[in-house]
Amino acid sequence: KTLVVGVPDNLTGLDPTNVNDTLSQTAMRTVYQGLFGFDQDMKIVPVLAESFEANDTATEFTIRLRKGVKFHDGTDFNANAVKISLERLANPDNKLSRRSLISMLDRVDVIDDSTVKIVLKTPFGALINTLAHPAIVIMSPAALEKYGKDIARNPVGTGAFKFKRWAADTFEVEKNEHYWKAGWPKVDGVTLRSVPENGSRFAMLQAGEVQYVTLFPPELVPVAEKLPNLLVVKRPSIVGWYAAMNTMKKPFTDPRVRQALNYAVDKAAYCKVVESGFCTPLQSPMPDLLGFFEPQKPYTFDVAKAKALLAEAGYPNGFETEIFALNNTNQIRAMQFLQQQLAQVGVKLTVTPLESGVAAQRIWGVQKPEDATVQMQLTGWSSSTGDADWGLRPLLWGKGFPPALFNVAYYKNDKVDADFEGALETADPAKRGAFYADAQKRIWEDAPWIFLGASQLLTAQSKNLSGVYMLPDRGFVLEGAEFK
Amino acid sequence: MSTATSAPAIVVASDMRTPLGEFWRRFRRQKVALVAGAFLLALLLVAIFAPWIAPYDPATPDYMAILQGPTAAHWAGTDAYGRDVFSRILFGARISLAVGFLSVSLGGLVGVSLGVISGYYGGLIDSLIMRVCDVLLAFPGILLAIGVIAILGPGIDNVIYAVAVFSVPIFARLARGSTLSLKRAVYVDAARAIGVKDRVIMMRHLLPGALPNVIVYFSMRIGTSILTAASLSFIGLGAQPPSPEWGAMLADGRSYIGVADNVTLFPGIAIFVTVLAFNLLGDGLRDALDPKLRMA
Amino acid sequence: MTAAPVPVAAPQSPLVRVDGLNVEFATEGGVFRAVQDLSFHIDPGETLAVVGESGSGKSVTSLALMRLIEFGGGRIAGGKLEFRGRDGVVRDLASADAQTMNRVRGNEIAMIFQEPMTSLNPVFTIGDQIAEAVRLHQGASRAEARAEALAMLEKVRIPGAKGLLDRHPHQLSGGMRQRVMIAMALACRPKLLVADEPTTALDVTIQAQILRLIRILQDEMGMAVLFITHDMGVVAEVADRVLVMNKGRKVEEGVAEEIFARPQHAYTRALLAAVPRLGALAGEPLPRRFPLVEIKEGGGGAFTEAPPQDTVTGSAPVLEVKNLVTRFDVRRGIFGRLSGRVHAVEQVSFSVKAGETLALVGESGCGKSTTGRTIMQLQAADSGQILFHGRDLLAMGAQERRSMRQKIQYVFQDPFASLDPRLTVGFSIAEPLTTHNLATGKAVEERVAELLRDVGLSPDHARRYPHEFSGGQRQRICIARALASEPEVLIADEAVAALDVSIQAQIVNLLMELQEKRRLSYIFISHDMAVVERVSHRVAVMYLGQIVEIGPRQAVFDHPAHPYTRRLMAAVPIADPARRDRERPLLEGEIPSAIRAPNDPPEVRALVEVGEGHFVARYSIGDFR
Amino acid sequence: MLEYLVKRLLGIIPVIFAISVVVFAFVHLLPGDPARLVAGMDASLEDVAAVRKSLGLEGPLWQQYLHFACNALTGDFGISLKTRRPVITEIGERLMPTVWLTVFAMIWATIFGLLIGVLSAVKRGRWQDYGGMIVAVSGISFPSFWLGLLLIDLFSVRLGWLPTGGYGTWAHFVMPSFTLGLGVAAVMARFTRSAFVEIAREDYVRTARAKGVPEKFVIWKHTLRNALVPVITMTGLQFGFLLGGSIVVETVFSWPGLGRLLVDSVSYRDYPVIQAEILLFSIEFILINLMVDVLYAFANPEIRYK
Ligand SMILES: Nc1ncnc2c1ncn2[C@@H]1O[C@H](COP(=O)(O)OP(=O)(O)OP(=O)(O)O)[C@@H](O)[C@H]1O
Ligand SMILES: Nc1ncnc2c1ncn2[C@@H]1O[C@H](COP(=O)(O)OP(=O)(O)OP(=O)(O)O)[C@@H](O)[C@H]1O
Ligand SMILES: [Mg+2]
Ligand SMILES: [Mg+2]
Repeated sequence: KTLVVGVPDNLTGLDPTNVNDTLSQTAMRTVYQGLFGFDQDMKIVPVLAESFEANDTATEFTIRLRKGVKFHDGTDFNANAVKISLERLANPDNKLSRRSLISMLDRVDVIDDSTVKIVLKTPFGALINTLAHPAIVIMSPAALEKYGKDIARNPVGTGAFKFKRWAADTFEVEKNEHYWKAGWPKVDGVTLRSVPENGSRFAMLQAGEVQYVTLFPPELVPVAEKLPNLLVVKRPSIVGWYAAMNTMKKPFTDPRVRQALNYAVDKAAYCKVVESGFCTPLQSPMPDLLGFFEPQKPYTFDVAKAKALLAEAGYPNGFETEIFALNNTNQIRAMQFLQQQLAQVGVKLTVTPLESGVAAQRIWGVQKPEDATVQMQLTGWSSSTGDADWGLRPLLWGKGFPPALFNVAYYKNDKVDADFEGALETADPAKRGAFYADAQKRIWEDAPWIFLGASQLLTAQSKNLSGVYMLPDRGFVLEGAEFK
Repeated sequence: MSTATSAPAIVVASDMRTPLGEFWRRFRRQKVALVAGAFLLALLLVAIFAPWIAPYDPATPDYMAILQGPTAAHWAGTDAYGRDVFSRILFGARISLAVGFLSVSLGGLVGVSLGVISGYYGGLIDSLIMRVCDVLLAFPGILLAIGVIAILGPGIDNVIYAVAVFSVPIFARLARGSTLSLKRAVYVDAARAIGVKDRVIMMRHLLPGALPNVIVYFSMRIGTSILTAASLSFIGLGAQPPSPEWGAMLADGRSYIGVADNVTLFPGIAIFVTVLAFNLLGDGLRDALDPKLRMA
Repeated sequence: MTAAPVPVAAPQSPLVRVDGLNVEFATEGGVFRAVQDLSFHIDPGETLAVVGESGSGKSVTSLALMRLIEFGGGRIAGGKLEFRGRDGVVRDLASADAQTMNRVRGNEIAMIFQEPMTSLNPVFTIGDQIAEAVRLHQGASRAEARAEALAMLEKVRIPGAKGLLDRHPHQLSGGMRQRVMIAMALACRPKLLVADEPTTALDVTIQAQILRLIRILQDEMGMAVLFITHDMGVVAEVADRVLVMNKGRKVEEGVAEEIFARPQHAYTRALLAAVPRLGALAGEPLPRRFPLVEIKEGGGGAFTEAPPQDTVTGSAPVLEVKNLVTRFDVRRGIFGRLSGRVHAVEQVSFSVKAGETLALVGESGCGKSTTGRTIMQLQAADSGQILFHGRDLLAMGAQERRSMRQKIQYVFQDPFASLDPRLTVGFSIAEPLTTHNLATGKAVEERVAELLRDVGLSPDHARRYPHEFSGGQRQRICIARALASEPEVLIADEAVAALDVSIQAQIVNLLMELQEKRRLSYIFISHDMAVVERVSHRVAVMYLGQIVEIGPRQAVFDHPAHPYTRRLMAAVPIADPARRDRERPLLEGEIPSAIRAPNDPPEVRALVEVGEGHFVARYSIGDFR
Repeated sequence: MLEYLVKRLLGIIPVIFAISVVVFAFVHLLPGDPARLVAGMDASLEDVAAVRKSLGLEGPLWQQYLHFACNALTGDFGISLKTRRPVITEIGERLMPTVWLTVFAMIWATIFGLLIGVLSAVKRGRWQDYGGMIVAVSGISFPSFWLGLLLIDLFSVRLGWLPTGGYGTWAHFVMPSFTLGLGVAAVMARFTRSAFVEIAREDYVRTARAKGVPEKFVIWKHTLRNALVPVITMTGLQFGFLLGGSIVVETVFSWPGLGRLLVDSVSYRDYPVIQAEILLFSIEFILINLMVDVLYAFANPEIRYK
């Protein structure tokens, strides 16, 4: 039996090193595997690796590989394949969009057939996390040789499924009979069908045309739960939602204003209204599933306090400002919610949903921070490496103003910057933890964002399906799928 | 009594009528259209006086009353923010009527003018205008709208422009068609023989002849444009929230089909009834304006 | 019926017996009775002509007989329509069911309609349309029906019948279409042919052909004809018996000769008096108005013959046309290659003095209207001069020419079509005034009222719409409109052709009265020789875009010098059954076309003077040499 | 006739040229940098620059246009920025589903539109007429996404008769083509009705009756055949509407068609795909209208012989 999965979007490509959407990467996880991966709780687990050791300065990592693994084309997985795959990605000439993940890679040394040593140019404490990123996969050197650039259309990996077809809106893989995990996989194949409309995806599930639906709309949960043969699974996520305020623009230059807005928004209501309750308020700038998470003292919902702070900052009657986000239902809903909440403290918010290209233009089209037209922007972020570094640095680093990175709040705090940089220079978890704890505290106090919530991931599936689960970064694992 | 035989017996109309009165007299007999017109008038009043009529503010949420079905307090229930659907429909009438009516009027005005000019002068002007219309027609309408909104930014007025732009070519074609046939009419020659200027001929003698067809299409188009606005909302480019535009309400509410049907049902009914009324009114107007029917 | 049953096959029993027919229409103002208590009969093989002015219920009667009236919103409210079918059974069609009617229609009773241009379906071929009836009623196969259609086309003497089968109606001229209609009607050899004004829209020569044709076919097939017309000349030509209708009622019925010789009813007498008779003014040089008849209530009437009218003043022409040429290019193909030219007006010269009427006569397509339209600048001239008081219109600037427009006015053939149906007639009449700023404000209204009075209407008519007037009134309105800008020359293009005889007489009289009052000059375009005789001082005969004969009316009518003029005169029906000559030779063929190859202008030579001011072409033009 | 066709085909060339310029300008006028959208939110500056270079988005616009136009003439529309597959492949995969969907929608919309229109006209002013009107108005006042979801809920989920979406057997066509065609059916019905009412007054219809043609032939042969002439023109115009309307329908019924591709590529600023697709739409539309004109000429002999 084939598992059919309903997903909201289309894949963008079949080369995980050259795509940047979670869906394509997740889909390719059926065909390709990396050295490491995540389990359900975002904990690192070895996949094609068996174990690793790092030196103290976090510049050299020795990794022992799993033996007896074969690529779909019948060739052996070995140290050489790892070397070729990693160096291919790190080579700027290949212009692969995921290169930045391991741009610090110097070289990969083959120690023996099943051992490699990864040498970095600069210390990078988060390397193992990075290696678990779905973009960093091991490809068949023979296939790379054979297909060259066309590898993007002919993926050959070590995964539980072999690539079969990708056309228009369906992606199909079939069972890999020689998979290294004996007895797996338990289904004959997997088909991903892109079904953009929420209602349609749900209908397909009810009609039995698909057995698994990701990103299930929260508002439909009560309906789905009433259906006897359906199961709704709720999982925590590392997707945090926030509304960035441009800290270089009045009135957001004043931290009191930013804090006031945080007090003005009822986070519990946010979760209830926007996410139909499937969400937890953020307790730190990053979601709690990321490593080195430290909870902070919540900004409790307190209109009086918010008003007082605003008055103190010189805005007793509030002010007018604008928020923008993408034009999908959820983000529009969230903006509307903020609009209503902030109205209570006299802040008049204009809501502007933008088409993605236009939104991107507003964010990335800015060369100098003072030219930015952003006042507030609502967005969500998930650290694709599952690590605190990528969960904070792109968004809040002083060197990360657009167009370099995604610091739309134009937030710059030298102490925080130092924390980020320090944490990257060591592989010692304790040291890194200290840096991130400090950073989280400072950011929380500076409040460059209205901290909203971490949404839960909802999936719905037929009751007779088991073994599939969603990862906190919105990826999902289909390898263990099994029908009862 | 004696009469000249050759004088044919004419039944002299008893009451003397002004053109407007005449029109009204014929229109009055279109009972269905009258009802439709009255409804639209009422709707217009509702739209204007919405702030005084509506029981609730359309934008104020009530998180204690989310997604309720119709009750005595909320006649059409509440939506996902606990806003009163009925009040939103009343307020939404403003926007939806504006979108429907203004966009089509704008498109119709430009289109009909172009069409009449094109048909009357013919030749190079005609080819030029018609080719431009071809280009506009060939360009998928919704894409044009996306473009307009992407370039001008979101907002209800831009939705109106967007919808207007792609109404133009069809109106132009309609008007051109009837102008082509009307300009051969003897009365147009008669006007020219008198020395009436081209501009006046177009305005006075050709334009009114194009109206019956235009009106039918106009009334259909109003529906289409309300829906186009809805489709734009569907892909997230419609009216700016929290505007209670009917199409946007439908688009928003579609996620609750099966959970809270009232959220989509009532705006749906509002659109349906309004479009129906426009069509019935359009039919009535057409019939009242049609000189052929007058003779009957 | 109370009478004893009529023997079914009695030879003398009528084919149709209409008894107490009432037809109603539901209108805005309530029920309108278009035909009231009408009774008549038609014997096998005879021709019954139904006459009466427009709106008298002729068409309604015929449609009721065919039971087609239901489809036009009417209702047979009472009476019997007994029809003796081929099988000898007498049926009352008034109560027949749809199936029976479908069997009768087209099969036993066939119909020809007034408008040949619109009565054929534009999307089907001629062959298909004729064959359809055959297949429906005789169960013939496709091929048989087609063969029959061809046979019928040959029977109606269309040249090149075979080629016509696969043509569409728009490719045929009016005369040809009417023949196709006849072929279609006769395809199933009906026992009764209902012909509703079959020739009204046609030229005299074509009309003569069609009338002869119906007559011949009727004799061949032994069919009865119900012939509806308002043209007494036609009646005299075809009818065995005549039924006169007025306002939906029968006024008089009788044998044709009797009716013409001794009309019993005053209405009939008035009708006959209004009929223009060719030759009425033979021997008189000047035009004269139609005699007016006063009907006294209860019958009896007085007859006043009008005096001759001498209005020509001065000797310098008001309007002079010299060597006027108007051609139309015929283009074909991708790049619009010039494939031919219509020589609509070719080297035409004439002049009109103040108070003079020049008639322009000729068959359809000979270029009369184009001449008028060119003078009006509705159509660009290729060459020539149009001199108004000696100044060339074609050489003037646009602005000046526009202002000249008010001095020359045009009255179109179709009074209904030439008024914008969406404007009140008052507005239409005022349009020339406002356009040329001849009056403003209150003065406009006064002037309109005055004009309406001048043409015999009342000022409060100004607020009505064209459709609220009768044809004659509309034509008066058009005339009022033309007079609004105080013109000196009025071009009347078939201005009375569409009107009933009685109204035609009125309008002609009105025009002449205005001429007397205002010394207007007229260019009177017409194909009706009898009317032309009444109104004109001089006549120009056109053929293929050229003037073949021009001269004083008396000279041209009494001594037509050109063969074409003679043929034209011969085709005019004579409104007197005693003088009808059914054995006149049937004219064949269509009017030759004025299209010629691009660089092949026809030969034009100077006309030869044969009498005082009487010029004739003495060279070959078209078929005439 | 042939001359006419050739003339029309030649007339297309400037229109297509104009469209190509408009499309190009339009696409580049849209705010948004494709390189950034392709590279992703968390890409670094150098990544973005690399992507931009690899996409050929450098150099002045007119050069880019010439490049695009010349390649397009040889049938090469470049590589999709998003999937890096040839645009031809991307479009090719989705062309037939969209074409079939449009054609099916058109066919049944025409049939139903004509039926309803004729019925309304024949029964003018009676309940059938108002019934027809209500059906027609429903057609233009139910947003297709709503109707689509309701249909899915009824026929797929509750009754299980039809698949919810996707492209495949005839069963897959039923709901999408219905949803898509309803609006067109409505317009067709209304226009058929008014054309029919007008034609029914013509003299030649009376002539047909006078020949003894049974009523049903009078309606379906003599009247409708003529009423088709104006309706055909409207049909051509409606195709444009269908192409636009299919975006929503394709989304709701997860139909792998061009409409969705278009929306996707617009939000991704996938220039080559947008350009190629709009060009394709335009050519399709123009050809359809050409076909319609030919049909029109066929239905209308007066034009056929000109
Ligand atoms: N469909 C109709 N509805 C209402 N009234 C009608 C209708 N058809 C004819 N009439 C009226 O019936 C009367 C008789 O009309 P009919 O057509 O028989 O006149 P006619 O004698 O044939 O005139 P004409 O010489 O102009 O053809 C007229 O007053 C006309 O207005
Ligand atoms: N606009 C035009 N384009 C081409 N040919 C034309 C045009 N107008 C008239 N003709 C042709 O010119 C010739 C003369 O036409 P015109 O209308 O002057 O004839 P007419 O004598 O007035 O005929 P009728 O008695 O039918 O009114 C005809 O062969 C006609 O087909
Ligand atoms: Mg009649
Ligand atoms: Mg003429």
